[in-house]
Amino acid sequence: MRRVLFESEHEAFRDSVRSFIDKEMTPNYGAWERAGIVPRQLFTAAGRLGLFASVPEQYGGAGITDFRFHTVFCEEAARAGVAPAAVGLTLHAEVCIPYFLGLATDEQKQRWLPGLADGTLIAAIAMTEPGTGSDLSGIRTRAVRDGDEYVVNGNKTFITNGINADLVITAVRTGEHPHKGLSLLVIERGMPGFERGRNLEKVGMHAQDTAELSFTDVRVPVANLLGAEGEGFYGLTRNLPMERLGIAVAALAQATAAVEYTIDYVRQRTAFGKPIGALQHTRFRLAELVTEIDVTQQFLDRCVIEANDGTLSPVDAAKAKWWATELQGRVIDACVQMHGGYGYMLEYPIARDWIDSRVSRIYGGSTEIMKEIIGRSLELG
Amino acid sequence: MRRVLFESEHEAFRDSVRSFIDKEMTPNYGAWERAGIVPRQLFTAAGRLGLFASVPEQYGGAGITDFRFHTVFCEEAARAGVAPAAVGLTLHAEVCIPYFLGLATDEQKQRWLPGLADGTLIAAIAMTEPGTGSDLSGIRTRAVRDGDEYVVNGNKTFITNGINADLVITAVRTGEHPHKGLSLLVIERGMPGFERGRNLEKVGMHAQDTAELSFTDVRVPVANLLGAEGEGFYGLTRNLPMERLGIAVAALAQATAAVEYTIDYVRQRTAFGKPIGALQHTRFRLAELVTEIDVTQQFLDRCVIEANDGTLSPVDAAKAKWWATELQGRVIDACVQMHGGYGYMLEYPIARDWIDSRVSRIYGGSTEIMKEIIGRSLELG
Amino acid sequence: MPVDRLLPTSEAEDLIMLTRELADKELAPRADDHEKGEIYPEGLFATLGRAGLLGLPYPEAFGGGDQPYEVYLQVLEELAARWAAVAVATSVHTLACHPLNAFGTDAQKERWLPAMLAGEAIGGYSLSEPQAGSDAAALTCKAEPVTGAGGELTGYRITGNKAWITHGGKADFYSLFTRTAPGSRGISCFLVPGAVEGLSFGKPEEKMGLQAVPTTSAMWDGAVIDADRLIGTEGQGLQIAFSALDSGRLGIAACATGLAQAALDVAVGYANERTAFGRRIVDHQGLGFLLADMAAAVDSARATYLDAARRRDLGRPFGRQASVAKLIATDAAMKVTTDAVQVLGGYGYTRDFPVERYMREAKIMQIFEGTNQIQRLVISRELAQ
Amino acid sequence: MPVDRLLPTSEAEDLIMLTRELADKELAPRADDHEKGEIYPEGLFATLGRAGLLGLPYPEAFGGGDQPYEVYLQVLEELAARWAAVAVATSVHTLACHPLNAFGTDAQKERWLPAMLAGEAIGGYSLSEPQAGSDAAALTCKAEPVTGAGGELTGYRITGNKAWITHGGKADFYSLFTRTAPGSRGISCFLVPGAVEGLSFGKPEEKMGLQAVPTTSAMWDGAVIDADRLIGTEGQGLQIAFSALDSGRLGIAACATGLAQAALDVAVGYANERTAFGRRIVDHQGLGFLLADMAAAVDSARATYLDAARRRDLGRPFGRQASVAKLIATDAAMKVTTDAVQVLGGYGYTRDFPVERYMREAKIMQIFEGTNQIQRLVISRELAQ
Repeated sequence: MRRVLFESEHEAFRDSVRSFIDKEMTPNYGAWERAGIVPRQLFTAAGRLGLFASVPEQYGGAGITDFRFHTVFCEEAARAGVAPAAVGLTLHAEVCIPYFLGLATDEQKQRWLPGLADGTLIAAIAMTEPGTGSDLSGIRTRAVRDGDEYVVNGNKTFITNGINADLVITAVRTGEHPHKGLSLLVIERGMPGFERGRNLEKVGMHAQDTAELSFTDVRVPVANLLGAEGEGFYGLTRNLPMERLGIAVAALAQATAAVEYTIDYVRQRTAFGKPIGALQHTRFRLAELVTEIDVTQQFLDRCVIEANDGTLSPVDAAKAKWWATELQGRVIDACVQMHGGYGYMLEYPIARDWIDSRVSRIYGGSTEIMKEIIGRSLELG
Repeated sequence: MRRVLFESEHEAFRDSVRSFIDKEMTPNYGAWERAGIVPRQLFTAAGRLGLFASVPEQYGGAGITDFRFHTVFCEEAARAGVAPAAVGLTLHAEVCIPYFLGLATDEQKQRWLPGLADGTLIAAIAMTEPGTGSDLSGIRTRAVRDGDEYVVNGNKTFITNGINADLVITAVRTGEHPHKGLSLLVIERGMPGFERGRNLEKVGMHAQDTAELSFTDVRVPVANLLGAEGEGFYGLTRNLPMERLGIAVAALAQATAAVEYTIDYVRQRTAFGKPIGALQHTRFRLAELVTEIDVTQQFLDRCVIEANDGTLSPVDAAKAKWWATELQGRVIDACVQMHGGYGYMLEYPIARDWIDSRVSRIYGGSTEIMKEIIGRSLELG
Repeated sequence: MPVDRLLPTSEAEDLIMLTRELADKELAPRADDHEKGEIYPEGLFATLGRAGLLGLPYPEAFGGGDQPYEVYLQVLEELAARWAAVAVATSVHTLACHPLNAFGTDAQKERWLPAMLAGEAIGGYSLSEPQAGSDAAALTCKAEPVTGAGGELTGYRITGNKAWITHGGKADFYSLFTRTAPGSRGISCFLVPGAVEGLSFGKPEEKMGLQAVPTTSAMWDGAVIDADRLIGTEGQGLQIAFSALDSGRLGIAACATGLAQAALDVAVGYANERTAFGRRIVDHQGLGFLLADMAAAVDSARATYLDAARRRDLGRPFGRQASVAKLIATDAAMKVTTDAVQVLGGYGYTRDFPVERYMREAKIMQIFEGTNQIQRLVISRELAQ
Repeated sequence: MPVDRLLPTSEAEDLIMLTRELADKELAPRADDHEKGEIYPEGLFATLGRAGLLGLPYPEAFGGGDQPYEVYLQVLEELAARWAAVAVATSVHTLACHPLNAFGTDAQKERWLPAMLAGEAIGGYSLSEPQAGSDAAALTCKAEPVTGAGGELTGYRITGNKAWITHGGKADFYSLFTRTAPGSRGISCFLVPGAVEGLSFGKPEEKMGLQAVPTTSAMWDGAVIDADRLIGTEGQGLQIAFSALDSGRLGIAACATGLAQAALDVAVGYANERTAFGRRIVDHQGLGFLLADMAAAVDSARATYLDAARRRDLGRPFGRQASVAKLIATDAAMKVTTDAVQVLGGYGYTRDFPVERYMREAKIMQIFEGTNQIQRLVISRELAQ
């Protein structure tokens, strides 16, 4: 169905994104998958493309916060089959930078925003710990005040950009209260005692670095506190709706791309003397998939508009996140099946999509957590 | 999620509809269910409400074709638990009247539109025959030209408003070509040889009359031909997208109402000392249902806007129809389950919704036909 | 085409043949009219009893059939394929015989069991109360001792309301669970007569389906029953109820499978006859695959309940398997009957074909004998170590 | 906790115990490293062969185990629960022995079968071609007669390409299906050696899973094999292939069930240990119900393939049941393994836990031995009268 989301500037940006992906990403993608990481230069190139434009002009950005540009980038990365290499970029752009925009002091902004805007400083956010998932009250990494510094000890895991990151927004415990005892510290590359563990071996998403981090008596200046002490929980939760919408948008983009590959495939592949697209079952399955996608696209497009207006509720973002990622799983699985044996071979992009996409139902808050959020909002008793 | 479909005039209409339903429908609904039909006066009352406002002013209507009013009516009928009694009204308003507006000659308009507008003439459409479903090429009811008349012989079945109807738009065969041999004749109450069979016993939808019709040497003036001879197929298909969108809108409205009943129920009903809404499974299921509904609502609202603009494609209408009606089935079934044994008892509206709703996946073109339409549009081979 | 069954003995094969003949003659032709008219099939259960079908899994010594559950359940399935309400009532009757057979004294068994197993006395099961569905500890209906002149126990006075009684008001006896003391160990089981002063029944519930056999509430207004109608000991009621639970679930799993089989048969028959766009609709792939999934669901449901039944017959634990069977078979029945309506299109929605009734009948099977959510709770608790 | 199995004999129980011990010792500890490194487990199949696990459903006279399918498949399931690739290769080997056992002459059987059943010669199965998946009539690889000086038939020259060969390049023999004449009655079956001049194999396919055992294509470039390697008669190939089809599907159904069981076990173990919001996650109802559905799917898949196997063992028709079993079991495995990843959350997506591998392994089971769409086609054709 026709979409009413984009204006002409977004379509112009789409052209730039396409040529960026063709030139900077697609030729190197195989090498990045083998390396398990993208190079730092990809971030500076993305800065030139304008992906970090939400940083205000005085700090080197364009001051444009329009989620539609992000949507365009996700759609094109999915279409080109390089979505995993885009995850670190979008995390930097749409998750980390908003923390700085919303919480940093002027002094902090001057220190960090210019580098974040041009991609020379790469950001990550470290929330999850071994043994704690979405349950923030279980965070045990501890920051003890000592004069003008905090002394930080603890471990984090599943950190996207964990290897590349220069600035790690780290959730630490500064008090005992499950929520009010949490604060955010920006821990910088090179601080003594800050070690990166192994780049985790994952089922898919190989071009994206996901690491364990450890902190042993890391001394972090109080000047690196993001937001006030004890307001970490607020900081961590305020940006979640946008993060979840971003995952939903990427998930739907990938499902859409998968259906496009599959339509091409079933038109070409023959069985019993006809293209398999001529079989009624294939036709029905694809009819189902394009319907699901169309229906969901209109919903997400509305969410994007609300996100731009600042009215997107956490509950609606939770709906978008679980629905779109579960849809992505269903759709891509069906597309693999329509490819038959070829769908199991990694040379076909659909096979990679299948293993890459499994995680989207888990990160950013699992499907179960989303349902908990929505269910609670219904005040059932 | 917030909807952006309605303007203030629609909300004002919603108030009128609510009081109309409270006054005219709810008190009599049980009696209509037992009788298997609504009284003719309901149509004239609906005429006064403005439900047939698409008829131009010169013929007694208001000349307003805005599908949003129809949407409001469906939503309120579902919420009040009287949707089956609304089916005949909406068929008259949104399926039959458009045939006359689009195909009738001026002379025909003068004859029929005033009655259609005030509800004194009730319309039906007779397409399906015993043994033919959506396969129009199988129509066997025959109209043979004899001077200024056609002589009509044949049988029709599953005719909504079949008992109440005064004007039956009847698909007849005037030639051998599967499609170009079809024409539409308006057969009027009282024409000799036009008999109504039994009001069919259905699993649900008891307040709505669904009948078999038979035609034995019925002499119908050529002046009753709607559209040109041989253009019946065109006539039958041009309004299908709107008809299907109407079914989708009603289906989603009913699913929404079912979830509202169920939320009320689980807040009150206790098990093991707590409201069952406090059980995680209940919370998750309802979270799923409200998400599906919200996602679909945004899609249908876009379809309604496109319908008003005249740009709704047959393929998008097919998507809306099968998706919303399948969703309706899933949602209402889950709601019955959450009611436990009470959900099986007809005194609870959810039990009635369950049996009423099964047909929506069948009429107006079954789910399978919708998928065929969508699948063909993908040109898979 | 009859179901191709794996049966352990030739005697069992004969029993299935007999069941099919009887059911084709006595059940199938009457089901539609009785269900539409909500008319109780007077005398039908006596006929089933005379054929030996109402005491199948019980000892021959008391007139039972001494059949393993593997066979009894397949008989139930054949009945359900012709008339679900009769099969469900048969399952409930069989369940109602269980407390006496398993916990009664020899004297009690000799007195009552032969008539019950011969189907001369039809039974109902009365555990639920209006505000206590699957939550037996919340029961409030109570039985208080009545003493004779010498202070000896002569009977019990029963006061309170029960709900959801299949065959309520029609049955000759009920296995009744009431409270004789506070707490979950204060429930006792009684074999009570169907008619006694102070016992009355509500009007039949208006159900979506299974309308030929009434479901009612019961009002106990101080009715007094003899002391020897206590089954087991005072306070043993929940133990007795729990011991019957798993077997009852298997009964429903078998009924659901039979119902699904009937819907599949109608759908396949129709799809082989009806044509659209120049071909039989069974030859359209979209519909053929739907029928294939329906057939797979029925086969798999049957295999699942038989696995549980064989464990029961071997004396092995089968509680988890019974819950799995109830969950799988009733969900399958709901899906298969719903899809059967779809296969028949508009005709499926009319009362001219039985599939709409099957669909209405399937829904309750996901709900009674413990909703499928309760089954999931049982299974998940077993998984929690 | 080991699976509680219904087995027909105490010998079968011993066999299952032996399999578990062997698999715990030889398969489970090595699976992860071999799969990650894509390293073929040299010598492992010889070990399985020495334990008697590679000829289970074949006659004792030739060194087989003379076990019913009901037992053989449960052995396969136990293997699959430790290492799916090995179980699949075992199923393929067993399938590859079938043409010789069922259609070979006594002389052929005496010559080759004992080594095959003892696992001294491991077999592959070579039917598919690049452009002919489940469409056997479209095969183009051909075998042309080679004659000696006196014009007598001495061998066949084979030319063409085959695809999707499990164990390709590693196996000692292949049951090969090639064209000896046009049309569907022009396919013949040969028992060919794994190494012969003019036969080469493509590089292993880069698969999503089952990486320790290669899948390759084969290029036949005029290789000549002896005439006595023809199994059955010329043109009997499709008949032979079809006769093995249903048994092969049961093998995959058993492998899928074992895989699903393994995923369930990991998920249940994790859910019993991990806590969130102050409780074990198994005690959160949303997750408990998910686990219950997973357990029900596994139990039901097992019951379904065993029903088909018992029919085969009794000599009754089982083709439809085999398709139902393959469809139900592999769809269950996909669902259960996918949900297991979800239960483990982020950990499930890492290679630190095996469930991500299980999920990748499950996907192919819905595809090979006839995609599940083909199974639906088989079932729906059976329903079309």
